[in-house]
Amino acid sequence: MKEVRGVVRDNTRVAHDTFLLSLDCDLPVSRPGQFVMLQVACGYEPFLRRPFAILGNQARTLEILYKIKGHGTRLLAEKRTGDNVNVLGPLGKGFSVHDGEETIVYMAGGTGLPPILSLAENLRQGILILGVQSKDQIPLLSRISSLPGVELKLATIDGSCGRMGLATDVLDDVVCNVSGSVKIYACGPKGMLLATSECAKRIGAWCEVSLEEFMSCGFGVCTGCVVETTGGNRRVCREGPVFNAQEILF
Amino acid sequence: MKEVRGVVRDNTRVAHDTFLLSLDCDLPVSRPGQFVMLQVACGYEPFLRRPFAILGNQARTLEILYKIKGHGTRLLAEKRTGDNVNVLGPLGKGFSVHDGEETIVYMAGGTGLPPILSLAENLRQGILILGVQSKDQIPLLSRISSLPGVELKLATIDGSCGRMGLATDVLDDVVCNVSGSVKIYACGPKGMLLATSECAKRIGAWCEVSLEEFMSCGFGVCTGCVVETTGGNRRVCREGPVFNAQEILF
Amino acid sequence: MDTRVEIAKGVVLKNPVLSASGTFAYGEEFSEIFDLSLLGGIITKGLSLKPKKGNPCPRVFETTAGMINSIGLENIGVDAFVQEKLPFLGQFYTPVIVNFFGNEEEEYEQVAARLDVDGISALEMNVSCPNVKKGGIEFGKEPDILYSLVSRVRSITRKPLFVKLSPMVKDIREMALAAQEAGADALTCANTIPAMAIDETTWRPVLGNITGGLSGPAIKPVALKLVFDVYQCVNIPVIASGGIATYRDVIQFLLAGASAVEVGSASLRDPMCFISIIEGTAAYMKEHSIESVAELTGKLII
Amino acid sequence: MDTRVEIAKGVVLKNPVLSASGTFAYGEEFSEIFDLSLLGGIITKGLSLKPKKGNPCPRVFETTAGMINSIGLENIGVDAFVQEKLPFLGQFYTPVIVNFFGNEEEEYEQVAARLDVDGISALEMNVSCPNVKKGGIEFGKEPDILYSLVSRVRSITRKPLFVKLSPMVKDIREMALAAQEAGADALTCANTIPAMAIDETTWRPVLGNITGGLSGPAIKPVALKLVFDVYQCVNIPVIASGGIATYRDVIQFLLAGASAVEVGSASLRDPMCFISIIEGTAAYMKEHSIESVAELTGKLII
Ligand SMILES: Cc1cc2nc3c(=O)[nH]c(=O)nc-3n(C[C@H](O)[C@H](O)[C@H](O)COP(=O)(O)OP(=O)(O)OC[C@H]3O[C@@H](n4cnc5c(N)ncnc54)[C@H](O)[C@@H]3O)c2cc1C
Ligand SMILES: Cc1cc2nc3c(=O)[nH]c(=O)nc-3n(C[C@H](O)[C@H](O)[C@H](O)COP(=O)(O)OP(=O)(O)OC[C@H]3O[C@@H](n4cnc5c(N)ncnc54)[C@H](O)[C@@H]3O)c2cc1C
Ligand SMILES: Cc1cc2nc3c(=O)[nH]c(=O)nc-3n(C[C@H](O)[C@H](O)[C@H](O)COP(=O)(O)O)c2cc1C
Ligand SMILES: Cc1cc2nc3c(=O)[nH]c(=O)nc-3n(C[C@H](O)[C@H](O)[C@H](O)COP(=O)(O)O)c2cc1C
Ligand code: FES
Ligand code: FES
Repeated sequence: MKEVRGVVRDNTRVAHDTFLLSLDCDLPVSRPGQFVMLQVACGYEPFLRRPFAILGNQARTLEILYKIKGHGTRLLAEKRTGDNVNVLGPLGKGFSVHDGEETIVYMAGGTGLPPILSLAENLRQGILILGVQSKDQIPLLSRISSLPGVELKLATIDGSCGRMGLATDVLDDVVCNVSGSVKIYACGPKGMLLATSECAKRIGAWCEVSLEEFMSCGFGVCTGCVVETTGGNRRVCREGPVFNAQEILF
Repeated sequence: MKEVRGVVRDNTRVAHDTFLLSLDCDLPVSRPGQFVMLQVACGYEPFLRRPFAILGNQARTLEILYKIKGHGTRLLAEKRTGDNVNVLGPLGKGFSVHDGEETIVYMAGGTGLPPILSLAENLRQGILILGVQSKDQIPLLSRISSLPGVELKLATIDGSCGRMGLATDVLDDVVCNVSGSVKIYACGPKGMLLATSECAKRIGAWCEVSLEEFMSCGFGVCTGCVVETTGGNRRVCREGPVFNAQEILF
Repeated sequence: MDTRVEIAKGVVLKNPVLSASGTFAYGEEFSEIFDLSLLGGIITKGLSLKPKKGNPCPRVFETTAGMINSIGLENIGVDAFVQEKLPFLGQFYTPVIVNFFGNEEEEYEQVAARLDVDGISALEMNVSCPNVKKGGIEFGKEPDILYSLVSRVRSITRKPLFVKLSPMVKDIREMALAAQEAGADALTCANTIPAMAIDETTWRPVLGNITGGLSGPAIKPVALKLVFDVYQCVNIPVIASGGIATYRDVIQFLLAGASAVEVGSASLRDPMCFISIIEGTAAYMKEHSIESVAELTGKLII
Repeated sequence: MDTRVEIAKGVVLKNPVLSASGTFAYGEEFSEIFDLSLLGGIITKGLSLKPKKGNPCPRVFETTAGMINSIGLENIGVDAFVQEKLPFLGQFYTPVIVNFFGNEEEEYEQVAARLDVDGISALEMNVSCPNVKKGGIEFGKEPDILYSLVSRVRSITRKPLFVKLSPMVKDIREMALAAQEAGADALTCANTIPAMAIDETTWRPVLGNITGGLSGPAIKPVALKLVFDVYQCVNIPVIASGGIATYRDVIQFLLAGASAVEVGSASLRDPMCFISIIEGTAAYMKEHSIESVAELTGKLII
């Protein structure tokens, strides 16, 4: 964990309400699933930093893929090339390293895409299931679909692209068709994580989920972001955001 | 008094730390000495509006000449062409109409220039004494010095231009040399207003001063900006900012 | 959909949005920019028996998302109000609620007595004043002192009587109950929070009076809690005050237990905010098919 | 120029800037980004006799220029602290002040007794907890209850004892005097202000615990007034807490009467702010030729 200055190199809309931010920034080495806390305001509006998954962190370039949700992300979208953004990170524990024989299945929903994409870009194997509302909400489609070794499967609620329905519907199909054991990595809405975790349990797959909680500090000092696990309270920002799905008391 | 939307047409530096702001804005007719309250922030930083004298208000264009003092004026200086600035005004009472035979002397110091310049541009006669720290702090010099019917006399503390010393030093000279009676209009630091008022009293001249007080509302409802006068408390924003100098208990 | 609310017997507001005392003067200035008949009601600047000069300047200081004031209750006095200001306010189709205070119980009684005139819908007692006879402790700090004060004023006037509570107390519920038992018709919750500002460049307090009261969005979360606490222990209406600036704030305060709200500091920065708050509240009710304010008051889901 | 300050007998801070309790955990995380030996002192998360799970989530909500928390005092318990965390903190050249609390007087005594070990410079008692034996009223609300509690803890420990006062009381001076008389060595002024937040889209309280405590820049003007009031009535050092985020805030609180300050919420948003606050304070003192903190404490010009 370090506090470093980021300088906006690029901040471009890549889908409906979704932006890709590239910062020139000397962040220490990170792993997929870790995140940063960005200071989006100069003053106190908003008062706290905002958490974002690290999409890329190479060659002194930090990549963040974010969706406009409220005031903080709106301010972020107003940043122009050359503006400063203070960065605290890398934070949390990332996904566990994969070195087995299993088929990897990635599950991504909504703002859950960035950490999953980061992991898939790193592992370069497996099946990536992405669920969104509709086609125009898929960011970086060409980047995702051209990922070497990774097969992309889409699910849209409105059926505008890929299968009509939820990412978890696709998951059920996929796990039926895979021979051998499966390892699942998921990030997205709570409902999706719960369904994914239940599916994993059913088929006896190893499953890691990355959680989102409101974070005031992001580095473990306030215990504002705890989640109940089989081992008691755990700080999402410090012991997570990635957890073994079976430990979470959803 | 109306609340109107202003749209920045131009916002240019015209002297050290001093900017000229032109707003497209449908403000009701105003008179010299009146002012507006500008909403400089979208959120609550700062919370309150900021008061500025009306320099010009013609042809749907509101002109404000302002100096950077703190956070609010810094934000104002960041406004670009096309940005919105909410305007409340015109506020307060302006200078009294001049229709006598007296020689008019205008006294302006620091941020006190705008209302005085507005009055001089309106009356087109008299002697304008402007006191500043040094030459590079004089905004709109060509506009002021080419004012038809108005003679400009400068005083700089560092002697870089005009007479070295205070505006009130120049005033003492001027009133000695004027034949006939004198009418003085002044705006600037309290010390200058006090000295001007005493000079006026000595020579029996009518003297109006425009005061500055911290203003939270600017339209008379909070009584936060009162000044003690011979007639009791008066709200600077409502009964002022222009007062007969002899009524003020400095 | 009906935004009206009866805040005391016979006092019907056309919507739950009132001006707060001390940020609306006596209505004249605001009447220049919008029609005061649009308001749920008007609460005027606090009045004392004699005109009051108030505190030395500076009297106001801006803070992060708020402001501190130490106006010192400057006002024109009750008689001048009744003669010079009340007729003006009578032009508008909205209840006039008069805020008042005293330095001792007798002064409260005397002011209340003089306000027993036509054109005034209700009285709002400011009890955050030092009791000069009791060593300067605020009337609003001790339940028994408050009970005694409110009882005395209650017996003097037949107007609906609102008691505006002080926020900085041990337990606001005690105070609310004392005021209710003494006959208050509604409770305003709450006044400004004692505060101060210091200029580190001059080493002096910023305000001429050294200390003042904090208001504005900064204190909203505190006011919300006070309203929530008071609502649960009384059976008279609660009027919220503290940091209200948007219709969302109104809805939140209604859910916490308020029957109406007062807008103070926010209207200093943005006098037209009354209109957007009133319209926003009505639009919210419409959108959510809420038929009456009562369907919101205290309806927080816990 | 000397930024050191002796906050209690034998407890010398190298500068007047302390971490606040509950926003610094037990120091490990902050130690990853700066050398904790730079701090005036460390105040750790509040400890109870047994580990405590705290309140349901959400536990934190952001407000205008501040935040509300209802962590519910989650902590690892006094024994785990002494065994697992204290040795780590012992590496740094800065006093460790341990914050603690209880649900009844006995628990305070028991925790204090277990903290009578090497490596702890002083204890800070959080008295904003409900007294379960006395119907849940906070210890910090009544002078006699506070006096009794502090006296009992005082007789248990020889460590310097700081009492952290509740802000929401009738008159903080009564509480300050009670704590002083009972033997407190310093007073921390003050804890968070009771507050709440409501989501008007769900009609529910935002926090799992319904209510929480407000902190951050929004409350600074209130904390400044409390410190000012307390300083004038006691003769033990006052430690300020509430909204401190810059060195200018530090100077203002020192002028109001503080001998040291705690930085809480501001360090959640900006963990490195400790460094800029400490450096800024030293630079201010140097620039103004102030030889010692004592030349600032309480030196407000009135
Ligand atoms: C570990 C982690 C990683 C994340 N990574 C990404 C990412 O890579 N890309 C991305 O677009 N978003 C990501 N998010 C979510 C992102 O942090 C929030 O969308 C953002 O903070 C919203 O800020 P705002 O000021 O725009 O919204 P606000 O105005 O604060 O709130 C708008 C809405 O968003 C919710 N929200 C606000 N803050 C958070 C928060 N910290 N966590 C969850 N919900 C919140 C609020 O409850 C509210 O409903 C991540 C969150 C976490 C916890
Ligand atoms: C009737 C009136 C007319 C004015 N006309 C002009 C004008 O035409 N051009 C111009 O440049 N300035 C004018 N001023 C002054 C201008 O309002 C302040 O400089 C401005 O409000 C500072 O805002 P800020 O946020 O930048 O400074 P802040 O950060 O708020 O404060 C910086 C410094 O300015 C002082 N200050 C802040 N607000 C005021 C205020 N309302 N009045 C006086 N001092 C203040 C503060 O005490 C502080 O010392 C006028 C003031 C008044 C009362
Ligand atoms: C400038 C000013 C003057 C005030 N004067 C009075 C007053 O005379 N009587 C009173 O009961 N409250 C007075 N108040 C308190 C307000 O009515 C209101 O209760 C408080 O400011 C909190 O609400 P707000 O955050 O909306 O301002 C005053 C507040 C301000 C800011
Ligand atoms: C997340 C959080 C947790 C806190 N936990 C404690 C605690 O355990 N014990 C305590 O005495 N104060 C606790 N506090 C109060 C702080 O120590 C501090 O007094 C208060 O937040 C005001 O200071 P600030 O505005 O600098 O945050 C906590 C505050 C926050 C924000
Ligand atoms: S956000 Fe503070 S501990 Fe996780
Ligand atoms: S600033 Fe409010 S009355 Fe003048």
